[in-house]
Amino acid sequence: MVNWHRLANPTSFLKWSRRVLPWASVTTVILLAAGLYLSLFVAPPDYQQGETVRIMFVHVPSAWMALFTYAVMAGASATGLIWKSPLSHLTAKAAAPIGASFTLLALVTGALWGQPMWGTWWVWDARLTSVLILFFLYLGYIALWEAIDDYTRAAKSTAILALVGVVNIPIIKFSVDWWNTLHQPASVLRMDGPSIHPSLLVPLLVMGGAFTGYFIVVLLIRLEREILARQAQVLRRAQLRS
Amino acid sequence: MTTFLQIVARDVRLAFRQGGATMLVVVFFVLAVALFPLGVGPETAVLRRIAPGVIWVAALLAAMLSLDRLFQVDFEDGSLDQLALAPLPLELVAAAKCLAHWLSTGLPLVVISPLLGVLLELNGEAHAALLLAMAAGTPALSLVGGIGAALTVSIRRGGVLLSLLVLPLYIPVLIFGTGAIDAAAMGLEGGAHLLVLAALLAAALPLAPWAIAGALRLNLE
Amino acid sequence: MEPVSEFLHMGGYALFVWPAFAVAAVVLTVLLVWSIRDLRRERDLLESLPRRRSKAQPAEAEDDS
Amino acid sequence: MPLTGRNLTCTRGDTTVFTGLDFDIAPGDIVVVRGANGSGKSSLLRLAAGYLAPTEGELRRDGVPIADDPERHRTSLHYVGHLDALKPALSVAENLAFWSRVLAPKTPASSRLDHDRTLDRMGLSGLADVPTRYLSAGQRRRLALARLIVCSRPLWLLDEPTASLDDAGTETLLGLISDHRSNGGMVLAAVHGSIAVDDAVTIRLGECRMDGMS
Repeated sequence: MVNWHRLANPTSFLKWSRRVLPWASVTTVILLAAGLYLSLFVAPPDYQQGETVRIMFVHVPSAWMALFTYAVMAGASATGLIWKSPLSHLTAKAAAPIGASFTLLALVTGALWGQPMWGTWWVWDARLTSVLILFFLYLGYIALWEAIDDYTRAAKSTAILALVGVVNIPIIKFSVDWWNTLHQPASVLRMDGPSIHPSLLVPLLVMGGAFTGYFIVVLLIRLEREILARQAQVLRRAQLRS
Repeated sequence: MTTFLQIVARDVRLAFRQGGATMLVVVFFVLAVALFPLGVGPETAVLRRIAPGVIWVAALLAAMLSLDRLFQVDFEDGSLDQLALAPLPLELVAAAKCLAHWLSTGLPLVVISPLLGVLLELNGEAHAALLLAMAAGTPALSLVGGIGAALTVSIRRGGVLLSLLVLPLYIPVLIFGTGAIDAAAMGLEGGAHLLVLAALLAAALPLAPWAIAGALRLNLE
Repeated sequence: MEPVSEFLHMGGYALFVWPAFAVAAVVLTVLLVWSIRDLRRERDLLESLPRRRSKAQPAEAEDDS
Repeated sequence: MPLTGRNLTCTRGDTTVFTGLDFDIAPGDIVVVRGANGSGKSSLLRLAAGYLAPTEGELRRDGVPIADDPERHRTSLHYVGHLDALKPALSVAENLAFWSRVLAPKTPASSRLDHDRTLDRMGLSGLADVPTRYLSAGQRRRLALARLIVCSRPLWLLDEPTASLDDAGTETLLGLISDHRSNGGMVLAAVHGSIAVDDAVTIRLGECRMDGMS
């Protein structure tokens, strides 16, 4: 039903995104309300961590979204390079700040969640350390966009960086996990153990859905901004030369 | 093949001839490591414990120092345009430049690292592991660092940005490089870590030149 | 303890649970508002630029990406 | 080894530098590109060298599109731009030897004697062991042009080759060009002002046309 080639053309994409935006916003708000209600009122406190387990409902979705956004950036960069569509590069550029915000959120909520257990604000736990490194990868990506003034060169250079980054993330994750087991007994805190009790899993998934909805809404807004900024740049250049 | 060796030979000659690049990097490496006892205190037990990490972090930073000029000099004086016309694919030109960078920066660090082991009172058995780990890890630094250098080749004073892009990618080499020395220091067998370092290098060998060539082509436009 | 204050008390962990949600709210709202403000600014900027082409043809921005 | 361009459009960054450009260069020909600053002379040369892909149109070498076999095209051309690609720390002979071995590895290693003869021809005799940093701009330009002789390639792309050359230097260059053409070589040169070549075909790059988002 959606002719993807037509969507690759920025103008028709804008018409499509302006139709989708209201629906995405409404769904996000509903999911967020449901998620908050479930997380704060319905989910039982954990027998071991008590009420602090509720922080998981913010921390875990943020960590998921941090990784998911980088995957979106890498995918958009790959399509941008292969099919030379500027819209993909702009999507990656629009997604980066969102990913960085989710990563920052994951770090802060991780520290808040760990504090009662470990007694300190920051613990070199494998997961938190990997998220911290991911944060640097985001900052590097955004900094490279700002550093190169020529748009086409910036788009392709950042695309290569995103692909190099996405190849390195599992390697970094593997080495940090190994490093963590070497220096510290397995951390007692189950950050997001697979065998979560359904009463905790449901709010988690709903919050995850809300965060994903939020990601789509902000991405569409930022993407439209990038497209307009790009068009303004082209127009300004054109006036300059005529 | 001669083209490949010609490029490596020229770059190494330039690094040693100008008397700059190589000596500066080695001196920085020794100086950076020598600062730690002054900061942390001369107790042997402490120094011995942090020696592998300190040496490796200093090695990363030393390699980083000479990276931003790896492609930028050739980009600015037009050599990159000519190298792109050589009968050697750009990927191999990139590999040659990284090899030259390792020979003029990484290798001197490997050669001097036992001296630093002594400086930080690393115990006997760990010296062999230190040499092996440095030898296995530093080439990957040049390859991965080359990607950052190629991405920032057209950016004025891109050195700081280069560090931000590349240091996170150095973390696996840092972890397993240090791990190899720690294992040997504790009398364990550090072989596994060296294997992982070799694996990282094996992965970087095809990937890095491909990414570097892609980044350089952008800047040739 | 009435249910409301007991709820706010969060089993003694109020100092951690509420800031976590607060930080989430702040970060996500700031990003949203900043993005919307950015978009509005770009729209106004684009409108202000004399659209030479729009005089010759309808305001459809010509794209050949 | 003729080079043909059909309906070439070149976009740098956001602006279209030129569009709808056709040209043909057959062996023995010289084509001169003229135009005001910023009219795309250098872009045309970099496009012909394969550094830059045309956004529209096609460039063919011996009838084969360059995109199909970029290696064959780029290893059979010389590009002399505004930059001389010389290392100040290396001596004149070292720079020349480096480029001759890198660009033409298969030809028998030309001896030091050949290089001295090349330097004599370029008016740089006796400077073989002088570090390049001590050369004047004109001398460095002559050394850069010496690359054209040490490694013989059919297509020469010259971007304002006479820049910073004195009269003697220009004379030498014209001599190189005529020898090259008589051997069936091709030359595409961007020039300012006059260049004493009577039978040159001229491409005039006019005002560049604005276009949408690239």
